[in-house]
Amino acid sequence: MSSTSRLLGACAAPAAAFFSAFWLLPVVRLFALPAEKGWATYFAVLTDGRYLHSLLNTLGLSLAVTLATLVLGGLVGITLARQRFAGKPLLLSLLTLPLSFPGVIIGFFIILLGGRQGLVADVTEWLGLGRTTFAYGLTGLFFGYLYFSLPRAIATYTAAATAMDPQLEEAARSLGASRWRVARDVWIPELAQTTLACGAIVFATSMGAFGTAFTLASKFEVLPITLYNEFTNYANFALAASLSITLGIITWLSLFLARHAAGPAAAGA
Amino acid sequence: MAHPRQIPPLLLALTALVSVFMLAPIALSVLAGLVNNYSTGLASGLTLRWIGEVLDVYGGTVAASLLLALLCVAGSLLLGVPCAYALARSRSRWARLFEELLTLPVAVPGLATALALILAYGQLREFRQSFAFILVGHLVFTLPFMVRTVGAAFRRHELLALEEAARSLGASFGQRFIGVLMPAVLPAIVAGSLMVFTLSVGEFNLTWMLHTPLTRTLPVGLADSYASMRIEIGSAYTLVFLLVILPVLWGLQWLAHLIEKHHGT
Amino acid sequence: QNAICYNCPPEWADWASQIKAIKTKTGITVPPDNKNSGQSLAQMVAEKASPVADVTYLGVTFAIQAQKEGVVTAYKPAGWADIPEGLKDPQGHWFTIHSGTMGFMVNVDALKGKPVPKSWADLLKPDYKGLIGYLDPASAFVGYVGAVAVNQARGGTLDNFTPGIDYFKALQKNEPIVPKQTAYARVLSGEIAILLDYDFNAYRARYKDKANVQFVIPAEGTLVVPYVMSQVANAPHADNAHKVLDFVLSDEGQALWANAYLRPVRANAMPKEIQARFLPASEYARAKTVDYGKMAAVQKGFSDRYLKDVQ
Amino acid sequence: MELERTRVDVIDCAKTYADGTRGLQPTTLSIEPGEVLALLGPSGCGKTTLLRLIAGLETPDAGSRILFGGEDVTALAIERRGIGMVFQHYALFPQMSVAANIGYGLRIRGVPLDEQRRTVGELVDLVRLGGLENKRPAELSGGQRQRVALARAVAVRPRVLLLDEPLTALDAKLKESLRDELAELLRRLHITAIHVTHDQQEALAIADRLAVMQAGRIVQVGDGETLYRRPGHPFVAAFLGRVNTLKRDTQALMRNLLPLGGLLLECPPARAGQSALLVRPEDIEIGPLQSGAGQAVVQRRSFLGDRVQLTLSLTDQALLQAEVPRDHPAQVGDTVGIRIVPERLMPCEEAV
Amino acid sequence: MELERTRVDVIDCAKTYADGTRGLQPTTLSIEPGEVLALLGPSGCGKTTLLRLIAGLETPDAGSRILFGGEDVTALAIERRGIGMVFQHYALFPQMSVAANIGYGLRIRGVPLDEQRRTVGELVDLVRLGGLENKRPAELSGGQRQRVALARAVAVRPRVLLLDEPLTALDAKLKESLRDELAELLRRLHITAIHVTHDQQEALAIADRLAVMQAGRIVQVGDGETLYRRPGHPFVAAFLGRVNTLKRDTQALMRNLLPLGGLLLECPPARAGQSALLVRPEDIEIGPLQSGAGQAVVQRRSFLGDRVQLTLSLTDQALLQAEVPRDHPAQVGDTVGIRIVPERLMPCEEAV
Ligand SMILES: Nc1ncnc2c1ncn2[C@@H]1O[C@H](COP(=O)(O)OP(=O)(O)OP(=O)(O)O)[C@@H](O)[C@H]1O
Ligand SMILES: Nc1ncnc2c1ncn2[C@@H]1O[C@H](COP(=O)(O)OP(=O)(O)OP(=O)(O)O)[C@@H](O)[C@H]1O
Ligand SMILES: [Mg+2]
Ligand SMILES: [Mg+2]
Repeated sequence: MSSTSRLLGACAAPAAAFFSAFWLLPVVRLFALPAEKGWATYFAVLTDGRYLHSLLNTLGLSLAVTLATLVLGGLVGITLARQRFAGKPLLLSLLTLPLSFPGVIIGFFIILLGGRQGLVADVTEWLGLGRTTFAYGLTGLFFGYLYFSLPRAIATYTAAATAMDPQLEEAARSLGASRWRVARDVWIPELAQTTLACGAIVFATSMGAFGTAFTLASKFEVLPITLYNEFTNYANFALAASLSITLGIITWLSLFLARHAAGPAAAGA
Repeated sequence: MAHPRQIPPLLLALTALVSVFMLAPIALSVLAGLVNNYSTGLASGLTLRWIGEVLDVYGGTVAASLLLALLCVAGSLLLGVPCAYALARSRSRWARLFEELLTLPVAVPGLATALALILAYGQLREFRQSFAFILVGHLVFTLPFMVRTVGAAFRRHELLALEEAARSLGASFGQRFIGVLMPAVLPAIVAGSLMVFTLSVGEFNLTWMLHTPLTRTLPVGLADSYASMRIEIGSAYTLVFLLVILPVLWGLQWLAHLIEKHHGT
Repeated sequence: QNAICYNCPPEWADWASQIKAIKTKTGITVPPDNKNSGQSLAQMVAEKASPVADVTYLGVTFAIQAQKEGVVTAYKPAGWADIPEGLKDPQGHWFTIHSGTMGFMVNVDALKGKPVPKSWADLLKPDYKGLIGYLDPASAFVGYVGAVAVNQARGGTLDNFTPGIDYFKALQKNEPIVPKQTAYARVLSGEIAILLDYDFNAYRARYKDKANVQFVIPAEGTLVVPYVMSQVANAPHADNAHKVLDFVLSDEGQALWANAYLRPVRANAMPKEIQARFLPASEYARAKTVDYGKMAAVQKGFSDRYLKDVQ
Repeated sequence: MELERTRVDVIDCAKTYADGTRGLQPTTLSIEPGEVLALLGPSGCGKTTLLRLIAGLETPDAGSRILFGGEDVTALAIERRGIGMVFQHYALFPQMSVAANIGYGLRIRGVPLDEQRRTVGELVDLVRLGGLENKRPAELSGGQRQRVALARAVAVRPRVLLLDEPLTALDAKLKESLRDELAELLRRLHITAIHVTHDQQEALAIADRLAVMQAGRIVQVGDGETLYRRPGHPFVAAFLGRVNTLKRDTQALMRNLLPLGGLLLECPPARAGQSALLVRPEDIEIGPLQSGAGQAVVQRRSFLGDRVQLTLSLTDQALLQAEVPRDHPAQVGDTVGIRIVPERLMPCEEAV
Repeated sequence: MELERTRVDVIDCAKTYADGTRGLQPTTLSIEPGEVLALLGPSGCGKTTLLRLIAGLETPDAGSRILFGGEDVTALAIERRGIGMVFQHYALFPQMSVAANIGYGLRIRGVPLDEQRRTVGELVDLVRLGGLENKRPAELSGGQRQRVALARAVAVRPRVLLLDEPLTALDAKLKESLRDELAELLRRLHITAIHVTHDQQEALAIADRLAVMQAGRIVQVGDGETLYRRPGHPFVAAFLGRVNTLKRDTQALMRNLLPLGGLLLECPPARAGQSALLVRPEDIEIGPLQSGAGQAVVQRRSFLGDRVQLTLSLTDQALLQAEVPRDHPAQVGDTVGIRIVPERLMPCEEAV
């Protein structure tokens, strides 16, 4: 059946050619770049304290965001799946709207919320607590990342919880399980795959997020910003390439895990 | 005494809180784009002045972004749909490897992809200074989404049977691809296009590096305005972004819904 | 007809008016560009093989570096002779178009009744927590100028940045906002109450945008710095580049700078009524110059130290 | 295992769903202690609705009452009704082993560990799953899963056992053998049980009594033989097995005769005035053409293994299906004699 | 519709899948022109594999040959084999109307429009879908879909019609009525057809001949009655219907007798030397206890509608299942006489 494989080859050829020319070759070149400055450049992220610090910052922040997103997204997603009320489709569609926002907008939103003239500052001043601002620090980044991760988690959990077999819960209840036991013995195991897949994607997105951090111009340096600074402010291409490699490997690994551990739940992510 | 269990009020409160967190900034920014002075708030009166100013300074970016996104959808359809078919049907190891490679641009930071493109093709001046350079970057980034979405549809069991049915009735490859497969994966194609469109319109990481002062897109303009303009202008610009993307989003969603209903799958 | 200028942000130094004037007088469109000096330099280095930009506008030290990197070329525009020695590269790789004085641009309303700070030392007071902003000293020229200014004011020299670094360390307690690009609009909106910035931006805010903004020359002293322009080497539109450079040094161009409260490099261009809006000369007496060549030479060392110690 | 035997009374129970669908019309039904009752009916007739009302998974309309052994449980949540339930797809907890699944209800109740272990062991033996205690549900066959689900439901010594189509998910061959096994087990447990199914063979094999439902109502309740032989309603007749419809014209009707291949069969007085009658394929006797028999021609002969199905054409009736033993000599094209014992004729209109 | 009648020869056909699974052992099989052959067997036995080889959807191992009317089609792609195929889930084109689905093959062939319309109209009538021409598949019931799939497959006047479990997706009641309808239709079309199923009732009702498969091999080919009554293999016996296994000890074996409730039944010489024998439930006769009959006790009596199933315990055999007519008087606890016509005993070991 070589005619079949020839046909399939012809179908894939344009995409393969385009992809090789405009991604594979340039990136292979980029990955060779740090070698020009010596092999140690590849490990700069581990050997230079500043980069290491930035990497650890990013990892910590991403993990915290992932955790918070899963907990909040899971609770809200389940609630939305189970609660019936008028306007639910509208609310769901509004809640998932931010999926299509660029990171810069989300940075701006955080400024609107937590900047010096932000909503939170107004509220805390009115409460007599002084103007509280959080936009430009770690908190700002955390909320920014949370803002763009939540829609995905809410959508995923709502879908997963809606698709869940209600009989499992009914079975547990018929055996006398309390609310907590149902959550522990039915919901959590049933949603484990979704959680893994969603968590990996949220983590990967947070690791690579640039626009939000860029807009907030936070003092709290994350790896994409470090990378960007190396490139644009200091024209240090080899180092920028080396940092890209590190970041790429981490995000690819977590996405790979999401796809292979959780299968179809992560498709189209 | 309703037996189907009630949601605890705590969860409802949390849901409301999260909804406020998600929706308040959108409302705030819409409001801020329409008032005369943000710090005085609504009391300063409503105005379209800021939107006018945005269109004045950044009007070009809106058209550029829309055009870019449409071209990106077209390109990823032309390249991606046949490729998705090939990957879905092929059982060779090369196909699996290519599929994995194809998803890498999603994982590798956009900055790195952009850096690589600049280093590789930056000296082609005409190319570098045209929107085509950005388009190429967007295509590389969005192609995996299209391939993955449509590929999943091609892989569906029913579709294999549909194709075999068409073959048993004597349809050639072209006839069954156009007449049977394409209509059957249409919902996935619409979903993929929607995804590619929104990704391209909102793309910032790559574009920020790839753009030149002459080739600015909407998110680049947004970043600019946030960094250096009044908060009202930034908000008005955000409002313009919403006005641009919402109709397209909802339109395509409606279309997908319609097709789904029409096919009754 | 385009001439691409790196670092011509409309919200800075009234490039908006200048760009409009260039368009009407020469027919050349200069698209707005929001990079800072450091970013412009890096981009030019990255694009050295095939430049995108035709001209660039830089803080003087970056121009000196750009010359070293070979990304700018020599051009002597009309009016070259009027530029004082020391404010231009003898071959014409860069030349000053205007200068500014570093100080505090203060949005008095945003202080909400707190006193306007008068000195570098004032800024360290807890009163000003969350109110201060400065541009990244490791990247933006204006940031570096501020750093050099405070370093000199607190007893340091170009060979000894320790007082400056210590100052920034101390300033972190007040949780400053550190943008990478010009933040003029954020001061106007009150997002940043006190920004380390030039006099011209403060005057523009006060007189043109009618904001309650004051400019403060700190009691311990400050710095005057020239801003320069260059033609990019292998510029794609070299002819247009020349026209732009000629225009910014023309009487008309220089008058525009003066109207925007920038001290034009050609001294005859400053009108009386504009001069009257500046702070009195006695205040400006505290503004010093430095050896800009040396300032450029030690910049990398400072940046590294700042990144390591302050961030 | 000693299980309680509870009487269940459903009194004027009705269910209207939120969208206005009337899932169950007001229904009254009693199940005797220890009895196995089958709810039988076509898809959408309300079987599951009734079962879930008894379980406490749905709230009935106002005025409905459900009693377990005389105690009103209408307002009690499912957790406290003391029922055991077996679901169509078993709803086993996928992450737990067979033993953990069976012991789940006991763990919930905080039963001491060694008693848990003893009960689980007893049940594992009862449903013959010895050796599989540590497997997970995904590693079991359909029949084994079904037995785990049953053991899990009875482990908590429920007052009433509810089964919603517990055999539907199995393939035909397995279903047949598990049907007998389930019947056997229910009889051994001697527990009050309600079994939902749409398969009449299954209902006949398992239940003591059948309640046949149609469009939200119970049409007839009784034991299998009664329903099969003396259905009170043509729907019940057709649902419990194949039937042929026989017509008669006004003349025959007036004389209470039935035309059958030229013969005029005299019908029992009870059938008088009914213009159409029903007869089951196995009640049509096919023999040699002789007096006292109608005349029919064999159109088709299908060998079905244990019996042969004949399609017969008669001059005065539509095509009839008859089932004869497999060694029957009739061949396609043969002209044969046809006889029906008049007592086997069933009414085609609703008996009032 | 006039359809071609083509003979199909499968010669030494085998299939090894890419992963090494032997989907089909070398197989030789002929289907006569106009014959309906059923491929019958349990899941995974290779039925679909054989069908797909004939269709041209899989490439057979080297050395295999497939002939359609004497023409070697082994190397021909499915598009040019001239087959019609009906798939398990019908594979109807969802976006096309019923008429467009049926006419698809004709459109592909560029048949003139009015001829297309005529043929489609004819087929719509044939499968009784009049009035539904403009509906979409999603709006049809399972049975209607199945008929559209059939019409679509025969519209192109295929040489051979291939059906892969076309009734499996339907529910039990519908399946039974469609089974007869499909049998009728195939006979009317008189086309060479191969029908894959795992349901013996379906195979018996539809096919002229059955090929029973097991583990990639055809075990026996023949018409239904032969396979049911004289299975060449215990697997065939068990697959086509229920069987009881009867054991005999060495002594009985030596004298070719079978112990049956105290009686020693004399077996036909053909059964000599076989230590276990099979008998179908309906071949066990139950009557009053009398001489010439063994003795058995009724353990369980299940009323199954058209017949009654008795579970019998004997002193010298394991529990036996017998099926008797529904009016049989035996009750649980009765001691009854049991008889088996010796010719009805079937071998339990493979006949060589
Ligand atoms: N949650 C619900 N909301 C609205 N209508 C419902 C709901 N559940 C069932 N119904 C409707 O109530 C009627 C009875 O449904 P029920 O599930 O009791 O039928 P069933 O006899 O169990 O059918 P099946 O054999 O298909 O399981 C049906 O018309 C069904 O559509
Ligand atoms: N594409 C394939 N690759 C590898 N093995 C296969 C493939 N298709 C089928 N098999 C294997 O070949 C054997 C025969 O499969 P086949 O599908 O022909 O069985 P079947 O009789 O049709 O079963 P069913 O009744 O379940 O449809 C099985 O062991 C199956 O696992
Ligand atoms: Mg039901
Ligand atoms: Mg199969």
